[in-house]
Formats: sequence, C-alpha cells, structure tokens
Amino acid sequence: MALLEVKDLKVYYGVIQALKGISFHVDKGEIVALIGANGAGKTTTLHTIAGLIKAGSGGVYYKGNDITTIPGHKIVKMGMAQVPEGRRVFADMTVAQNLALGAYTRKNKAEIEDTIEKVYERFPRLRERKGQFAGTLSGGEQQMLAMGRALMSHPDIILMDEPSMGLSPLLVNEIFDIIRSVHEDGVTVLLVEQNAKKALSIADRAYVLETGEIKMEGKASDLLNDERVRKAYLGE
Amino acid sequence: MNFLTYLISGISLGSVYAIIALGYTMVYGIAKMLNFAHGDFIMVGCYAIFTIVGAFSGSGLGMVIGVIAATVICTAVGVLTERIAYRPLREAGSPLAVLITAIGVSYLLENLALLIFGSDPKSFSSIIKWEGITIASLNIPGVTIVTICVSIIVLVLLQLFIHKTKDGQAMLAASQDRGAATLMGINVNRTISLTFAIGSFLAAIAGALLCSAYPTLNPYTGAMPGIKAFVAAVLGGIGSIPGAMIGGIVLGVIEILGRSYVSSQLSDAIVFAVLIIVLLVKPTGLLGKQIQEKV
Amino acid sequence: MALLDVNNLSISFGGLRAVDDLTFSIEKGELYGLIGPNGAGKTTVFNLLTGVYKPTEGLIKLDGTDITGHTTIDINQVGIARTFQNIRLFKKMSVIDNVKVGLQNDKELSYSTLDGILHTPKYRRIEKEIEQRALSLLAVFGLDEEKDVLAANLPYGKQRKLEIARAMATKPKLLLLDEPAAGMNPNETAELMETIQLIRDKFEMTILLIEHDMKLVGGICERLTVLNFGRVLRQGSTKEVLSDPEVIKAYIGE
Amino acid sequence: GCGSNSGSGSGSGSEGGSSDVFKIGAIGPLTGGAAAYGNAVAWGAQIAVDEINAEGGINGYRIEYKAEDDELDNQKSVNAYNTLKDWGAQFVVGSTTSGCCIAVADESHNDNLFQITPSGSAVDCVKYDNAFRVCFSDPAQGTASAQYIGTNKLATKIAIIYDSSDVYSSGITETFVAEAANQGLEIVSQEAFTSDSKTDFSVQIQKAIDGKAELIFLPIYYSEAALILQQASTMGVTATFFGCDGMDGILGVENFDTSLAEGLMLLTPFSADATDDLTQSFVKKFQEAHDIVPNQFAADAYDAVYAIKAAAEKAGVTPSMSVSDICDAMKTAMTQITVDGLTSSGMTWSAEGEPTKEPKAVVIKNGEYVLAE
Amino acid sequence: MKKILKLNGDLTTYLIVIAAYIIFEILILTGSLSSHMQGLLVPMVYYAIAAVGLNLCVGILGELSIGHAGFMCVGAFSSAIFSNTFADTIPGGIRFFLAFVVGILVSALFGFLIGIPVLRLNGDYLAIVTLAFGEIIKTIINAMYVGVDANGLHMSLTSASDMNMEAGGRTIISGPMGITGTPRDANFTIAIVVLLISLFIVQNLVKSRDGRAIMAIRDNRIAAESVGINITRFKILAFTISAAIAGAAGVLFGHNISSLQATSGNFGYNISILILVYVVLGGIGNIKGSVIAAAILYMLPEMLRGLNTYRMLIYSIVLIAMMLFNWAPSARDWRAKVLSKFSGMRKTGRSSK
Ligand SMILES: Nc1ncnc2c1ncn2[C@@H]1O[C@H](COP(=O)(O)OP(=O)(O)OP(=O)(O)O)[C@@H](O)[C@H]1O
Ligand SMILES: Nc1ncnc2c1ncn2[C@@H]1O[C@H](COP(=O)(O)OP(=O)(O)OP(=O)(O)O)[C@@H](O)[C@H]1O
Ligand SMILES: [Mg+2]
Ligand SMILES: [Mg+2]
Repeated sequence: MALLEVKDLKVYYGVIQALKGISFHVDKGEIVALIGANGAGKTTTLHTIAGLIKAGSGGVYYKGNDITTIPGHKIVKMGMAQVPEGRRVFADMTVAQNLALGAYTRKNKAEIEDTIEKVYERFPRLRERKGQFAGTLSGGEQQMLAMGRALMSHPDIILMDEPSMGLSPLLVNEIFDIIRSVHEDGVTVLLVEQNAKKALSIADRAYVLETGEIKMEGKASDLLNDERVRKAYLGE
Repeated sequence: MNFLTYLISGISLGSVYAIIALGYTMVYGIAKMLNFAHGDFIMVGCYAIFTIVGAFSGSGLGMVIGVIAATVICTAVGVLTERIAYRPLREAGSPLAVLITAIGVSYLLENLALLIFGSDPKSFSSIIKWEGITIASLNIPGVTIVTICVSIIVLVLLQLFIHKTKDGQAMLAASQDRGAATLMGINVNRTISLTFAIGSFLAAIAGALLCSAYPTLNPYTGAMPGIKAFVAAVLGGIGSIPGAMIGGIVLGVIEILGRSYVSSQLSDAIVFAVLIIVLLVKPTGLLGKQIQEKV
Repeated sequence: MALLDVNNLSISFGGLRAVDDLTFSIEKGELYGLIGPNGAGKTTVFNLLTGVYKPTEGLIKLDGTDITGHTTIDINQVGIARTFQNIRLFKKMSVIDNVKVGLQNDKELSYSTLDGILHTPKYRRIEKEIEQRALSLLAVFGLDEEKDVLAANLPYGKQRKLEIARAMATKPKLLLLDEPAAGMNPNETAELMETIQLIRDKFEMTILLIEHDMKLVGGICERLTVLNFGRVLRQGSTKEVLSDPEVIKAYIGE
Repeated sequence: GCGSNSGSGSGSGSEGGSSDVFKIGAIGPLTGGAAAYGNAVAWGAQIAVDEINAEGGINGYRIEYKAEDDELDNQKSVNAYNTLKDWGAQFVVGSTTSGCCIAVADESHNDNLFQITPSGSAVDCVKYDNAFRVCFSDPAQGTASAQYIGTNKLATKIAIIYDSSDVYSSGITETFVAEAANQGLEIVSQEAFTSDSKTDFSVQIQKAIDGKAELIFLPIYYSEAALILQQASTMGVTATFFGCDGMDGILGVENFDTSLAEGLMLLTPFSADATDDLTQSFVKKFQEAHDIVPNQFAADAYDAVYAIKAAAEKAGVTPSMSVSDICDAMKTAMTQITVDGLTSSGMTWSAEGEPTKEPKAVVIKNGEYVLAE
Repeated sequence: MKKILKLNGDLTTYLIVIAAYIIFEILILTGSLSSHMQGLLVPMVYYAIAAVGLNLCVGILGELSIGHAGFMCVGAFSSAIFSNTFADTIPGGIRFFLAFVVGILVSALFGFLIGIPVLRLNGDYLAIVTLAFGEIIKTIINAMYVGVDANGLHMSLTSASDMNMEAGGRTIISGPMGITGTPRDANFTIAIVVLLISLFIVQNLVKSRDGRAIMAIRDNRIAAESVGINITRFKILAFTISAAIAGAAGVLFGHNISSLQATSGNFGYNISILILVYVVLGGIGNIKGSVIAAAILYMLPEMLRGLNTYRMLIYSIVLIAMMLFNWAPSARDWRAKVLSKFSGMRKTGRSSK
C-alpha cells in the first residue's frame, strides 16, 4: 500500500483551476520527485496534501487514512513534515527557537535534544547562528534552517518544495546529499524541484507536472534519459 | 511632598492602565489585531462581578465567587467572539477587516449591557477593602498596591508562558506565519483561541481592579480605559509585554502630572503629545524592538 | 575610467563582519558576476551599493561620483537599479503599472500633480508615451501579453523578469541582479541568459549579477569576484576564477 | 421603518396630521455615554403623558408620545427632530442636552414648532420665541449658587471641580466665578476634567485640599460626582460639597454608599425624597416602571409635559390646528400659565422662555435630602 | 473592450452619485421625501466625502489613520470661524465658497504639518499617532475661547473672561459650547458637487504618475525606494490631499448645523473609526465602495429608529454580519459560486485576488 496517495485531485484559486485532476502515489521508503515548470502547480500540490489549501475535489490518502479534509496541524502529527517554498522561517525568532518549534508535536525532551544535536551536525552553520534571528540569515542559511526545522518533527515522510533554490552549487550538492541521507535514515521523501537533473538523479520515481496535469511518470532513471524530459527540463 | 502625592496618583492610575494593557497587548501581539472590544470585555467583567456580588449581598464569599465567575464569563465571551466574529475573517487578508468587526462587537456588547443593565451608573463596591500603606501622611491606596502586584505577577507569568512553554512559542509562531505554524503541527485556531482566552481572562481581572479603583460602572465604562490602554501598549512597544506594563504606568503618571502642573483641561492633549514625542524619538515605542527587514 | 569603483568596503552587523574590505571595479558595458557561498555577503554588497545599508568603512564611486552613504533614492537617480533576492514587486498593481513606476523619474515623461489630477492634454500625451515605453520594455521579456495582470498573480519566473523590467525602466547605468535565475528551470535559465545579454548590448547597460547557477555565470559573465566570509576569495576573468581550486573547494564543489 | 414615516410626512407635510390626538415627541441620548440623562427625560415625560391620558387628555384629546435617540450628537438630534416632525409631533420635549437643544431649536424655529426643553440649560437653548425651558439657565444656576453660598456664609474659600468639555458645567462655572467675586468668595482652585478623563480626580481633589478649600463646588452631573465623593473620602477631604441640579440623582445611584454624600448640599428644584404627594406618586410610578429613583431630568421632563398641557389648555388649541398655529398660540399662553410641578410650585415663564421658580437648597442628611436651613 | 470597461469603472462612480442626486431631488420636489430623510442627505454626503478622503490614505497610500475626524474638525471650525466673522460683511454664496477655501487650506496645512513627522512611523504606530493628533485637536478646540473686539482677535485656553475682551466684543468659539449661529449655507446640491470634486481628484490622482508612486510605496516601500521614488514626498502629498478632503467634509458639517462643538461624538476617535468602517466595508482602495458604504451605513441606524432601544443593538449585529459577508473568504467563495451560477455567460471572470 502506498504511504501517500493522491487521487484525481482538483484545486481552485477562486475561478482559476490550478490542479486539473492529478493522481500519484509515494510508497514507503521511496524518493519521489515532482518536476515541472513555473506555475505548473507543484507548490499547490504540496500545500493541498499538507492541508493548507482545501481540495476542490479528489482525495489525499496517507497511511491508509483519508486526510483530504483533515486540518493541517493534525496531518503533521501523523508524521508528515514539509520544507515550504520560500523557507518561511519564523523571522522574529532565533534559529534555536525555530528548531524547537519544528519539534512541536513531540513530547520526549531527551529525544528532541538528540534530534537537535543531529541537525546541528548536519548543518554546522546553524549551530554557529543559534541565537541569531532567522530573518537576518542569508538565503542559504534560511534554507538549511527550514530543512532542519522539518527534520525536527522526526517525520515519516517529508515534502520538500525546491530545497535547492538559491543555494550555492556546493550546498546544492550538500542538500541533495542530505536528502539522500535523510532518506537513508528511513524517511520517505516527496521532492519538488526545478533542478530536475539533480532531483531525478536521486529519486526512485518521478512525475512531470505541466499546467496542473501530470504529463509523464516513471522511473527516475528512465525519465532522465527521456528525450522530451531532457529537452524541456534539463536544458539539453 | 505634593509631587510625591501626584506621583502616587499617577502610578495608581497607571497601574490600572497597565493591567488592561497587558491583556490588550497579548491579543494585539499574537493575533495581530486591534481588538477594540477589549475595553468592553472589561465592562462585561465588571457587570458580572457587580451582579454576583450583589446577589451574595457583599459577603466576602461573594467577592471571590464574583471574580471567579467574571473571569469565566469574560473568557467565554472572548473565545466566543473570536470564534464567531473574528475567525472567519482571519484569512481575509486585511487586519482592518477584523478591526472593524471588533468595533461592531464593541457596539454590540455596549448596547447589550445598556439593554440588560440600563443606562444609569452603578456604584461598585471595591473588592479590595484594604486601606493601603501610609508613610508620613502619604497614602498609597490598597487598590494601587494590589493592582501593581497583580500586574507584575501577570507580567512575569505571561513572559514565562510565552517564552518557556510550547503553547507560548506556538503563539509567537502563529503570529508570524500561520501557514508555517500549521506545518509545525500547531493548531493555529486553537492557539489564537487560547490567546483570546488569556486576553479576556485578564480583562476580567483588569475589570475587577479598574472598578475597585474607580468604583463606578456603566455600559461605557470600559471604552475609554480600553483606548488609553491601547495607547499605553503602543507607547511601550507593540507586542512587548513588559512594554505594556511600563507604558501603562508612564501614561498614568504623565496624565496626572500633566493635569496637576500644566493644565487640567488639556491633560488628554498632554498625554497624547507625550506619546507622539516618544514615538518620534523612538519609533517603536519604549521597549519595542526595531526589527530590520532583511533586504 | 571604471563605471563602478569600490574601495575597501566593509560593514558589520553586531560582531559579524558581513562584508570585509572589499575592493573591485567594473568597466562600462561589462557583465560582471558576484558569486560565493551562502551568507558570504553578496546581497549585503548590493545593499551597500544601493544605499540600503550604510558602510562602516570604504568608498563607492559610480562614474566618478562618490555615492558612499547616499540614500537609495539618490543612488537610483545617479544610475544604479536593482532586483531583489526575495522578489519585491508592487503586488497589488498591474504588470504594466509596475514598470510605469520605474519610469517615474524620467524627466521627459513628467507632468505636475495638477496635470495628473485634472487629466490635462499634457497628461494624456505623456501618459501615452509612458504606456508605450513601458510596453516596449515588457516586450523585451515577453510580458506584454500579461500587462493588465496583477503582479502578484504572475508565476514566479515571470515575477523575476518583471522586476528586471522595472529596474531597467529607471535607465540605470549599472543594473544589479540578485539571483535572477533562482527558481527557474534550465530552459528558462537559458532564455534568461539571452535576455540579459540582450539588455547589455541593446540597452547599453553595465550589469553586476549574483547567481548560484554556474551555467549562467560561466555562460555570460566576463569577470567574477568570489566572496567568502565577506572577503574576496578570488577575482578575475570567469574562466580563471571558476577553475581556481580554492574557489572549487569553497564554493563549487566536486 | 421609513416607509410609513414618509407616508405620514407627505401630502400635508407636517401641518396638522391626524386630528384627534396631540403628538408630543421627546429627544435625548437614549444610547451612548449620556444615555442615563436621555432615558430619564424620556421616561419622566412618559409618566406625565400616561397620567394626562388617564385623566382625559388635553382639551379632551389624547396624547400620543414618542421618544427619539440623539446619541448626544447635534446632527443626530436634528435627525431625531425631523423624525418626530414626520411623525406629526406638535410639541417637542427636548433636546435633553444643551448643544443638541441649540441645534434643534434652529430647526423648530424655522418650522415654528413649539419646543420646551426640560434640561437644556445653555442660554442659547431658548433664544427663539418658540422655545422654552423647565430648568434654570446656566448663568442663573451659577449666580444663584454663588449668591446662596455668599449669603449663607457657607464658606469663603471655594474650590471648583468641573467638566470643561461640558457646556452645562463650564457654563455654570463661568457665572459662578463671576458672581463669587461680588460675594467676596475666594476661588482657591478651579480644576477641570473632561469627558475623556473622568475616572481619576485625585489631582483636582488634592488641589482643593492644598488650597484649604472649605467648600468644593461641583457644577457637574451626579455620575461623576459619585466618583469624586468616593475618591475624596479616601483622600480625607473635610470640606462641604455643593452641587447644582445635575447633582440630583446621586442618592439613586445603585449600590452607592450614601454616607459618602453626607452633608452634600445642592441647589436643586427637585428632590426625590420630598414628601409632597406629587413627588411621592411620581417617584413611585417611576420606580415601578424602571426600577431606579428618578432624578431631576425626569422631573423636568414631567413638568415640561404638564407645562404643555397647561398652555395648550389655556390657548385652547386642538390637534386639527396647524403646527405653526399651535405654536403661536402656545407662545402667548406659556407666559400666562402657572404650573405646580415637581421642580417647583407656581412656576411661570417669561416670553424669553425662562422659568421663574425657587431653587431649593437641600442638604443630604442620613442618606436623605433635607431642605437646608 | 477591456479598456472601455475600465474607463467606465470611474464613470460609474460619478453616474451613481448623480443618479442618486437626481432621484433624491425628484423625491424632494414631489414632496415624497420625509423631513427626516431630507435632513439626512447632507450628513450622508459629507461622511461619504470624508470616507473618500480617508480611503486615499488607507486604501491608496496604505497608511491606517484613525484621526481623520480631527481634520474634519479643523475644517469645520476654521471655516465656521470665517463664516461667523464675515457673516454680515460678505454675501452668502461667495462667503461659503471662501469658507471652503479656508477650511480646505487649513486642514491641508494641518495634514501637511502632521504628516512630516508622523509619516516616518510604520503601521500601527502611525495609526496611534494619528489618533493622538485627532484627540489633541479636539481637546484644544474644546478648551478654546476665541473672540474679536475692536483690538482684534483674543484667545484663551481657560475661560471666556480670560480673553480680556473689551465690552462689545464678540465671542466666536466659546469653549465646549463651540460655535453657534454659523450661517447654514450647506445644502444637498453643494454637498454633491463637493463629493463629485473629491471623487474626481482621488480617482484621477490614482491614475496619474503620482498615484502610481503612492501605490508603489504602499505595496513595497523598499522596492519603491530602489526605483528612486521619494517616499516622504508622496506620502505627504497623499496625506495632505486626504486631510484636505476630510476638511471639505468638515466645512459642510460646520455649515449644516447651527451649533458646532468639538465633542467626542462629533470629532472624536470613534468618529474617525466610523469613517474607517465605511472605507473598510466599501472595500479598501475601492473609492466607489466607500461612497456607497457611507451612504448605507449612515442611513442604517436612522432607518432603524422604529426599533427604539434595540436600534443600536441591531445596527451592531448588522455591521458584524455585513463585515463577515463582505470579507470572510468562505462568504466570498460562496458569493462567487452563486454569481457564476447566475451569469453563466461570464465564464471568464477575473480573480479578485
Ligand atoms: N494564491 C493564489 N491565487 C491565485 N492563483 C494562484 C495562487 N497561488 C498560485 N496560483 C496560480 O496557480 C498556479 C500554480 O501555482 P504553483 O505555485 O502551485 O506553481 P509551482 O509549480 O509551484 O510554480 P513555481 O515553480 O513557480 O513555484 C499558477 O498559475 C499560479 O499563478
Ligand atoms: N540586517 C542584518 N543583520 C544581521 N546580520 C545580517 C543582516 N543582513 C545580513 N546579515 C548576515 O550577513 C551575512 C551575509 O548575508 P548576505 O545576505 O549578504 O549573504 P549572501 O551572500 O547574499 O547569501 P545567499 O547567497 O545565501 O543569499 C549573513 O551571515 C547574514 O546572516
Ligand atoms: Mg512552487
Ligand atoms: Mg543573497
């Protein structure tokens, strides 16, 4: 059974239809990439799954439960975390406070401490900037914070919305390494990326989203070699 | 000597503003809305105490029950108001929409009170019977001492709550980015309800102290202190809890000193003029932190 | 003479020296890149150049005029315009109005407040011209079709383009672009590269850009400065810099 | 609703109306911060109307009565007046407060509609010949108070606490101060408060103490006075307090510790504790209906309705006459009547609209009003 | 096609106003409008004017002001002083015109002077300072005595006698009593003309360079600076015009009633808020909406007079309900659905976001 399944999802912004009935699934332990051009509806998809936007019709199923109408905060408790587009760190709070909020759904203090330590190990820059207000961090630092914050909830699945945006090449590589290692720790990943090459290279499977519809799907390695994908998304 | 007397009067008045401002700033800082009905929540609390104490004909027990019942009633009114009138507008994209609704709620509460309790003023019997302390013919009224103590306790508790508890952190998070807060697993609606619950709970306490210090009650009792407390909250720095406390005291002292040394007709103008000057010198209030927007 | 001359520029935030003793210069007509790891101080340099922050030390000269410590508004008049890392459009205004705001200080396109209120013939004539100028700028980015859309409703990539169009409308001598390709896919990036070159050639602007996309940097920048911890790590021609082992180690990786 | 109003207002305009009843309208703040005064007027007049109707009306015609809210706002007061006019009112009791009353008087003068204000005490309230009042004018009260204090040698050092944002209060204060000089009284402090800051009076009271005032003059309304008395008692004030007609009602403030008002003197034409039958029956009816003790506003309004009755009967007006004709007849009749009312017996009116009545000085003893001397 | 529609957006505003004017005039002429309704017309219009002015500040400039009643107050008093002083020397029509000039200039001056320091503040801090200014103006006028005698103007902030006027001097402002006996020059026609002019100024301004600069500042101050927009200049420009329009409303206010006082009920912060209610309910930045909302909301409590004591209660409930209906996203979605059902032809409706 799929860990996360989206069935015929339609989403509207007022009269604009952003998603025109998309279906896909993510199995436990997979990395699934969702690629597509600007405005294709990737962020909309993630927001709808996480319960931030109401679905027009269709359904979202997670761990066998219908979560289409479940409020966002409860979905997080069910073990889903998200690294949102544009980072959305809590600007007036310190790095440490941001991380602590990431563990909002968790109770065990010792375990939380443990996770914080792990996050700091992954992102030494965050340890250096512990006490700095998140709003004054550089773009890359904020991205690390957003990622660390999502990891704090110890999720089963993590949805990432363009985690490499605005990062230096070195860090992009690092971020993908981190995604890989997060995945190796047993976290399922749904990855939205503009950097299709990198995304496809670490993903198991992938979907291509175009103007609200899924246009292609398949094994990531196959898509990486697909002529159309290469032309449209890899710039070759 | 006189100066000291006035200073004490100022602190007395200021302590009442301060305790109101604490509740105000709580809602203001977290829900990011000017709850213009806050003053009227206070009035609701006053009437609750008045009615219940009256029913128990002024026995000591009546006071206690009165205050407890008032906090319960106020909290309920606050939470209900938020649920019915403010929550549907939260995603409307304009804090002004909620502001206007709050004004509607303010009218509603005032006119309800007018219908239920009538327009005639009622005299409130202070719930604090203590005369206070007298040092060399200077009397510090009991109400003032109690009000200041309560304000300080509230201040400390609020600070601890916001900075040390999960719910407090959730409030801060929700105040900055509700979507991101949801992604942390925070129930934003519940958090904001909680904020209103605390704010209105404090309104009841403030009401008890306001009416003990200035024992008269009519449907509009809360309006002016509410506005003054709002001014105090801004003077202290929006969203800053210690700021609200200091802002309240400073406002009270300025009002009284202005009235005694400059002009009793123009004391309101003096208060507001000082506010303007402070804000021009320190654009985010006394304790407000200037958060620079990262470009 | 260089168009932009930056000498020993520094700024501190609290204890942090975000930009530390930076010196570089850009010739007229150059396409210059500013790269470096996240948090190296690149955006801060832009903020210093445009007067958002006042430098703790150092000197900035544009076309021979000292602009150190001047206000953003003055600096724009002297000839620097920019885009922002976190897009800053006039969201509740239409696409074309965003560009028209950029034309605000054009002497040829100005009329008095009274003309504006009374909608005098002068107003009509000049507004027509403004409209045309704005449209032709939008056309450069293929945004003319969407001229009446609210800026907030544009997809991300187009928002970035609109920001560039708006900055160009102020007719700057030097255009600063902060990560123009962020959030774009390779195809869109390639398109953008062409547009940037076109801007330089056709509009005779000098361009300083910050970018993490090495394809773009390598493809269009002539010279680079690499910042690391606020200090210059390496400076020189693109080819040299990108193959420098230190730069690779600190920034590019692999 | 408006539909029905505009119906009755149309056609014949406001002239006449249904010809078998008299219509009396009252205006005052029924909501808002001054609602206590407006409601007192509305209810006081209502009692008079009910009594008159029970006894067969005016000249045999029943009275219809209606009160309109003005929220203490001049413009709204005019709106209220217009509503009453549309309704067909031939007599207006109001407005309750001075500012509103002046604004309305301008309208009623244009329409030549008879107006009698129970409590609009500013001079200009009755500047037109169609307008009369029941209460004393501000100057009259200020002067009378100073004279009373001077003649009875109550004190020589006087402190004043007044509401500088209120027409009534500042009007009395001004004439009081002027007359005080003639009476050889020394004003040791004259401190104001405003409608926006009427919770804390410590400064004003302290200045009175510092000035060693023997008497504190409070030309203000009872709701603020109640608060001042409470604060003064905690500050240990020993001076006598002296108020005007607005002070009446202080004993009626629910839950008020009347011992605080012990010794308070006020120059008022009405006291709810008076033992005469008229007062007693009025107070009883009022309390039954509204659960509170009536104050001088209510009494003034009651008297205003009886003044209308007396004048209307004197002039022999009928509902079928036009509003303007009624008014003209009333103008003359008002100067010819004598009314024994709650606020004075043997009240008469001058053509200027001013009443002639004896102010009573009362003092509060054992929680009750007692005639002074 | 689109362009014509857009142009019509402004035109409809004028048309609505003119149509309303004609309808009311016909009703008056045929005698079918009650005096109550007739008396409401001028106030309704001056509140609409004030709302248009405030919308310029709140909707276009994006700065919350809760002190606009203060500008109305300044406009009302300055013009009333003028009219009172020259009541006998200048004939009615010209005098009223000059009164407008005086009222507008003085309130514009206040707007300008207050704007300079105040507009440096942000958001709610600015709001509270405008509130403070409004209250200061009100308090001072309320305590002010002004009179003229042979020696010229006299002023006092304590009492009439402190002005030390010679006998025969005339008091113009008499403390809390304010000004009485101002000639009642205002009428519905003039009010409508002033409203049309205010609409013309604001709507045209919005479509000009300066208007765009003002809106740019509202949307993103930092970006506006980056393209060389002089923030202070345009903020003050907008604020001053906004104050001047409020002042014009004040002139009508002062000349529509004989007794003018600076009470809280006339010019206090709650009146500023009342005007803000019109602006928000009508739609922030929507000039036409302000006019309509002001008209409806001013009329509403008056129409409810029949409900007696329940009047203000019902009013408050209606206000809350209207806000929820107009602003709540759920209500908006619902309305959009209903609308699209009704007008199947207009399939391609534009999103309002
Ligand atoms: N709040 C909104 N209101 C109206 N339209 C919106 C809104 N948010 C998104 N859209 C539109 O919905 C469509 C899908 O947007 P979405 O943000 O999901 O795209 P995306 O694939 O994440 O793009 P990007 O790569 O730019 O992040 C776009 O056309 C966008 O303009
Ligand atoms: N206003 C500020 N207050 C405190 N620190 C700041 C401020 N602005 C920037 N910084 C710090 O200065 C450093 C440089 O930031 P800057 O934004 O210039 O980085 P950058 O090179 O643009 O990085 P990126 O590529 O991630 O955008 C960062 O460490 C950042 O946290
Ligand atoms: Mg996206
Ligand atoms: Mg940067």
